[in-house]
Amino acid sequence: MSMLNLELPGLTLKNPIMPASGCFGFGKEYAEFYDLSKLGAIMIKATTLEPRYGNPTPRVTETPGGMLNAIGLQNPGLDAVLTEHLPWLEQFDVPIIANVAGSTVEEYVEVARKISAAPNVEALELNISCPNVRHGGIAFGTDPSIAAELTKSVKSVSEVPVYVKLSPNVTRIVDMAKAIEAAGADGLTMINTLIGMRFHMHNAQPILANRTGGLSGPAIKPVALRMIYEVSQSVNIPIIGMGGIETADDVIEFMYAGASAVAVGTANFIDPYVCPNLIEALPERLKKLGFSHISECRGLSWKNSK
Amino acid sequence: MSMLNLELPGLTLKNPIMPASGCFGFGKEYAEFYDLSKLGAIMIKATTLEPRYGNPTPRVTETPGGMLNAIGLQNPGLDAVLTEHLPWLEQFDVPIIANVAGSTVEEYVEVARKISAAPNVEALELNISCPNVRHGGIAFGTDPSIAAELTKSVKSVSEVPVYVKLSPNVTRIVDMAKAIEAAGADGLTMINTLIGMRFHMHNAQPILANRTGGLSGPAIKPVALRMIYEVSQSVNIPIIGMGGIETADDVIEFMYAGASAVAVGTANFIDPYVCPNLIEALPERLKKLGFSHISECRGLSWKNSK
Amino acid sequence: MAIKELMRIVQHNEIAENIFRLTVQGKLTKQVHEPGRFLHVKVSEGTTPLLRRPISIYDVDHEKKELTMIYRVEGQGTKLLSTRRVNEKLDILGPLGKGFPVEKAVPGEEALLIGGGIGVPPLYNLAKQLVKKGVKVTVILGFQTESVSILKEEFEKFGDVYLATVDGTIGTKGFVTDVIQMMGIKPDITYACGPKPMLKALKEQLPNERLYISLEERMGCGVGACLACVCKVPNDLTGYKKVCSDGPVFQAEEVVL
Amino acid sequence: MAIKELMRIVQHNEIAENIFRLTVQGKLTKQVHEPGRFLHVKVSEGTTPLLRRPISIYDVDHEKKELTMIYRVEGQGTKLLSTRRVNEKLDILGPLGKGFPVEKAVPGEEALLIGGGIGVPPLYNLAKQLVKKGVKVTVILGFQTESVSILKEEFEKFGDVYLATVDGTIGTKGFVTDVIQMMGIKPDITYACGPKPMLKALKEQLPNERLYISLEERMGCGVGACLACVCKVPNDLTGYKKVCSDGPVFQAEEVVL
Ligand SMILES: Cc1cc2nc3c(=O)[nH]c(=O)nc-3n(C[C@H](O)[C@H](O)[C@H](O)COP(=O)(O)OP(=O)(O)OC[C@H]3O[C@@H](n4cnc5c(N)ncnc54)[C@H](O)[C@@H]3O)c2cc1C
Ligand SMILES: Cc1cc2nc3c(=O)[nH]c(=O)nc-3n(C[C@H](O)[C@H](O)[C@H](O)COP(=O)(O)OP(=O)(O)OC[C@H]3O[C@@H](n4cnc5c(N)ncnc54)[C@H](O)[C@@H]3O)c2cc1C
Ligand SMILES: Cc1cc2nc3c(=O)[nH]c(=O)nc-3n(C[C@H](O)[C@H](O)[C@H](O)COP(=O)(O)O)c2cc1C
Ligand SMILES: Cc1cc2nc3c(=O)[nH]c(=O)nc-3n(C[C@H](O)[C@H](O)[C@H](O)COP(=O)(O)O)c2cc1C
Ligand code: FES
Ligand code: FES
Repeated sequence: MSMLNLELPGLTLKNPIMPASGCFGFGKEYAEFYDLSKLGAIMIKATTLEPRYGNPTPRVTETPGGMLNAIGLQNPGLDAVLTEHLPWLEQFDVPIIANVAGSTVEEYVEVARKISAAPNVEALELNISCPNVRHGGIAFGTDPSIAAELTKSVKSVSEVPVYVKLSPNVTRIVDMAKAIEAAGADGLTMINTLIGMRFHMHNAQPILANRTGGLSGPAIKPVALRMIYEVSQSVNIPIIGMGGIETADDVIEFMYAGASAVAVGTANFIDPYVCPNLIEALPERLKKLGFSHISECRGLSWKNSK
Repeated sequence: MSMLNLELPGLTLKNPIMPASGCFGFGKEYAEFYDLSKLGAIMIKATTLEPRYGNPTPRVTETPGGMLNAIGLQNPGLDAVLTEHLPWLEQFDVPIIANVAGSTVEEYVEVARKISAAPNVEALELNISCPNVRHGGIAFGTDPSIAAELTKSVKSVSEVPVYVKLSPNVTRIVDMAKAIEAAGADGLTMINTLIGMRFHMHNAQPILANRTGGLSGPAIKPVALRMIYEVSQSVNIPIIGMGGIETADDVIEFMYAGASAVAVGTANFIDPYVCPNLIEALPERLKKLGFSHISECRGLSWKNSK
Repeated sequence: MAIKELMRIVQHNEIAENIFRLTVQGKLTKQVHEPGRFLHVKVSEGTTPLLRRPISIYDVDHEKKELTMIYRVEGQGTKLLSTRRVNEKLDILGPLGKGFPVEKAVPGEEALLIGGGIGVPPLYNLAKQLVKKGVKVTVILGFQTESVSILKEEFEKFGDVYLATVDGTIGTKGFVTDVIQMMGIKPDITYACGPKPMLKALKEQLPNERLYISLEERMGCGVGACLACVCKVPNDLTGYKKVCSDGPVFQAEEVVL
Repeated sequence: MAIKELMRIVQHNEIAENIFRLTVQGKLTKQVHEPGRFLHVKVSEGTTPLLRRPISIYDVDHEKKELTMIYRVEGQGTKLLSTRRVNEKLDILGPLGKGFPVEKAVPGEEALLIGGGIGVPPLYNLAKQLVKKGVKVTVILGFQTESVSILKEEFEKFGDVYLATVDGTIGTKGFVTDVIQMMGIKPDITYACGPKPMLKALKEQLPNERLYISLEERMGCGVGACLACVCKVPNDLTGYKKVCSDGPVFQAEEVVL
């Protein structure tokens, strides 16, 4: 009997491990390394209505224990995702979570409506860290009422459950989560990247062409854990946790904090086999810790102390 | 001629390097390692009106590239600081920046009034990350108007310039900085720690007795740099930068971002000699990069690009 | 005075399951006299783990300028330490803290030394110094099980050695406190190092005035500046002692366990 | 197919100022055929630096199962790499990317190989394969200054070698483009690897159709998934190529520099 299978809104997962959006493209590259059907799910790269080139290079740089990226929503656009990438992924027995992005509520709605109808898309993940062109470029994800409005609009057109991806760059993450839950979200994914910068020694300029970038990797793990701990106690929808996960112990730590499943981002770049390795390592580690199923770990940090 | 001397409101600095508050006690321990007169300044441990024991232990734990602390404002109280610690520091030729903390505006004001009158205190640093008991424990530093009110009150009683220490745990750091500048602050120090958590594998409980702790060290450097970059372009008061500084290159990177001087926290724990080592290493590094004085580095990242 | 030195590893080997003996050489050795002080060891060359690891001094050889530590692999830090090889340099800050007061024992008196688990090693140099001074030494060592029991032969040079293991695989089955009772040991002075429950039990069982205990606490700086490692003191709500600089060895009455 | 392997270091030494030659052994070698592909090397054992470092394959020895790289110490990552010692294991992902198309050169044709700085090494195995195929090889190597000029003797085995240095300390004073002009070289096919300004100049000077250039870009994944390393393509605002998987070698016409 599997120790790892899980049910989440819209998702029947063989295991709680999925690659995080933007860190796995549309799966093709990693399919060279292993059978994608092993994965719990796949969060595909953010999709916008039209194709986008994204930011100029350099798009990545490093920081202690982390990396900064400013890819900038480069993607082939909704049509290509619907006609090429999603159909290609149908060969695998794995649910797809489609990461939806846009510059306006209308764009999100349009992408959500069409992509949620794809046969292998079992859930949407709303990337609300995108700049909102109607509100002076301030991210949708930094204001609870704007995020709630967006959630409601997308929810009203989506054919599959909607998960909203929280940005950690806010004062009160719990307020964001509650507003999004109230707006009808089926789940949360968290955290997206922290905003950071690095500068060149020789010319004092920002290393990234976009100047700022998103900090990911082990460096942000404690921030992700704290936010998941707070949010999971304040909402009744499940959380897919992410931020610096590299090891089976990291996975379990995120579950303790309150996540129901996890996503792995940056670690794929360091080890392309990280996801199947985690899936393989988890049962033994769980047994050693005295669990008979991964779901027993969920929220144990706060369930115990009550 | 020195390449490192600087003038900031209230402060004549031999060099831009000072230990950060809470990472250097009141200087006694590090005086065993070197002459404290070498330092640009010393930011002493947060002082409250009454003595405080702080949080239960464990008070520290580690994260990739960083550490979490939940010391909890342990300090001997204003009277002991005024009668013991500050007089002891008078033997050194170094300006003291007194870190002021409290649970109410009144407590801050009382501490600020008395400590600012001490002969070797040349500036105050308002620690606004403390929980505000009148506002349900939400930190003073997460609301621009509360932070501004606090700044104004302290400013009205302080005999020395007032620097306000910004918390990074906010959605819009620039709004905070502008409100605090408008309230009369003479300078800013940034950043305080990010809030984070870690959990024990064997019992799922938070490792820190206080559950959450403040993330410091190299892991937060890119976040500090980004915030200093944004704030330094939006205000006209100087910034003392901090967050993961370990090397001379880190110091220069913070200057490029927009800091006028820097503070070193966690790195003291790893190398007690880090501050004098940085002071010694900086001139050569600056020369190699083509600078004749450290102040030339300040804000070069955005001055250049305009 | 504490100094920071890149000390050369001259010996490094596993002496029991996951327990390593590490000898380093350098001029820091000159500063080491009192037993029970500790070294703050940088185990990584990078930033993870970030902080140093406190490890007690097991023994010192002033002639060879060598310091020996004995440590157990617990987590990431000590695991990394165990991979460091002979002739590599190790960044060490020390000696730190206040050790066992040898001067409190009078020649001819009977001293009892009690070690639990990885708390055993710092008692070694203490025993050596006490015996040299003419103090009679009895040693009780407590372990979980035989495979991790260490240093029995080493201590037998100095006096009677009793063993206790939780599972009874070697020595008395039970705790060190059981041995004290069973053997009816009535020491003039006691020095102990081990897990907090053991120290608590000893504090209840033995007269506190001449009981010296070595505490452990998670540390930041190791030098008394960051207040990470405090413990409470009796009858003072805001008072405290710092394990790293006021301790790790305290007179039992000084601290609340 | 790319694999990930802990490869054993069999040789590692400094061959010029800050330039190292590193040979590793393992079964990954079997996958290496086309010249100009690269390895993605994990330089730290911890989390800093976090990402792998792309290093081109200099040469391959299928019999000994050995791969050689030549790299320059640039920053933190390559500095750390330079401290790794013989017999240690190195975590390597590869071979990655698309290399130089040997098949585009016809036996008897004249191929020009142009390397700039640390772009020189990947041309070595290319030259070897071209010569073996019966293609005539001419090599131009450009460097900043003599102390960092490398591999001249190695390339002389394959054909004429011209040197250019910016400061004139060895070879022609100036750039590789100056050498082409001075010598009136008219190659049938050209392969180049070096800094972007050099590649740009070549793209203007030489017929693009049979000019193959190897690009560098900061990488995340190295396998085509993260879109860190893209470059623009002509006449398509949202189109792009990925240096790590569509390249690093491109036909000059395919990409906008
Ligand atoms: C004064 C003193 C002397 C010590 N002497 C010895 C000795 O001689 N031999 C020996 O094997 N061990 C000794 N220890 C315990 C040793 O410091 C820890 O086992 C070690 O720090 C664990 O680090 P880790 O990274 O392997 O474990 P992790 O559990 O991964 O460490 C995580 C964090 O917790 C801290 N930590 C974990 N366990 C302890 C502990 N018991 N005490 C203090 N901090 C801890 C670590 O320093 C680190 O910051 C001593 C501790 C103290 C305070
Ligand atoms: C396909 C390819 C093949 C290469 N082959 C070789 C080779 O054979 N020999 C050699 O010496 N160098 C080669 N390089 C360059 C080498 O990858 C960089 O010098 C190295 O990554 C620098 O890392 P660092 O940590 O020392 O420097 P840092 O400047 O500290 O690196 C910071 C970041 O920038 C990236 N970076 C820095 N310089 C470059 C660069 N030129 N190209 C791509 N990323 C860079 C690093 O990977 C890292 O992420 C190649 C690069 C690419 C893309
Ligand atoms: C290169 C890169 C690209 C990313 N692109 C996206 C994206 O398109 N949409 C999104 O929601 N998150 C994106 N993210 C964020 C990740 O999905 C994830 O939330 C974050 O990196 C934290 O997880 P990690 O530390 O495991 O990488 C990206 C992250 C990286 C590193
Ligand atoms: C153990 C510890 C105690 C601290 N105590 C205080 C404090 O009392 N007051 C304060 O304003 N900041 C305090 N800080 C925050 C530091 O001053 C500094 O802002 C932060 O650690 C970031 O710098 P660093 O990464 O160099 O440590 C403390 C930090 C640490 C690690
Ligand atoms: S560890 Fe810093 S005070 Fe003890
Ligand atoms: S490095 Fe990730 S796509 Fe090229």
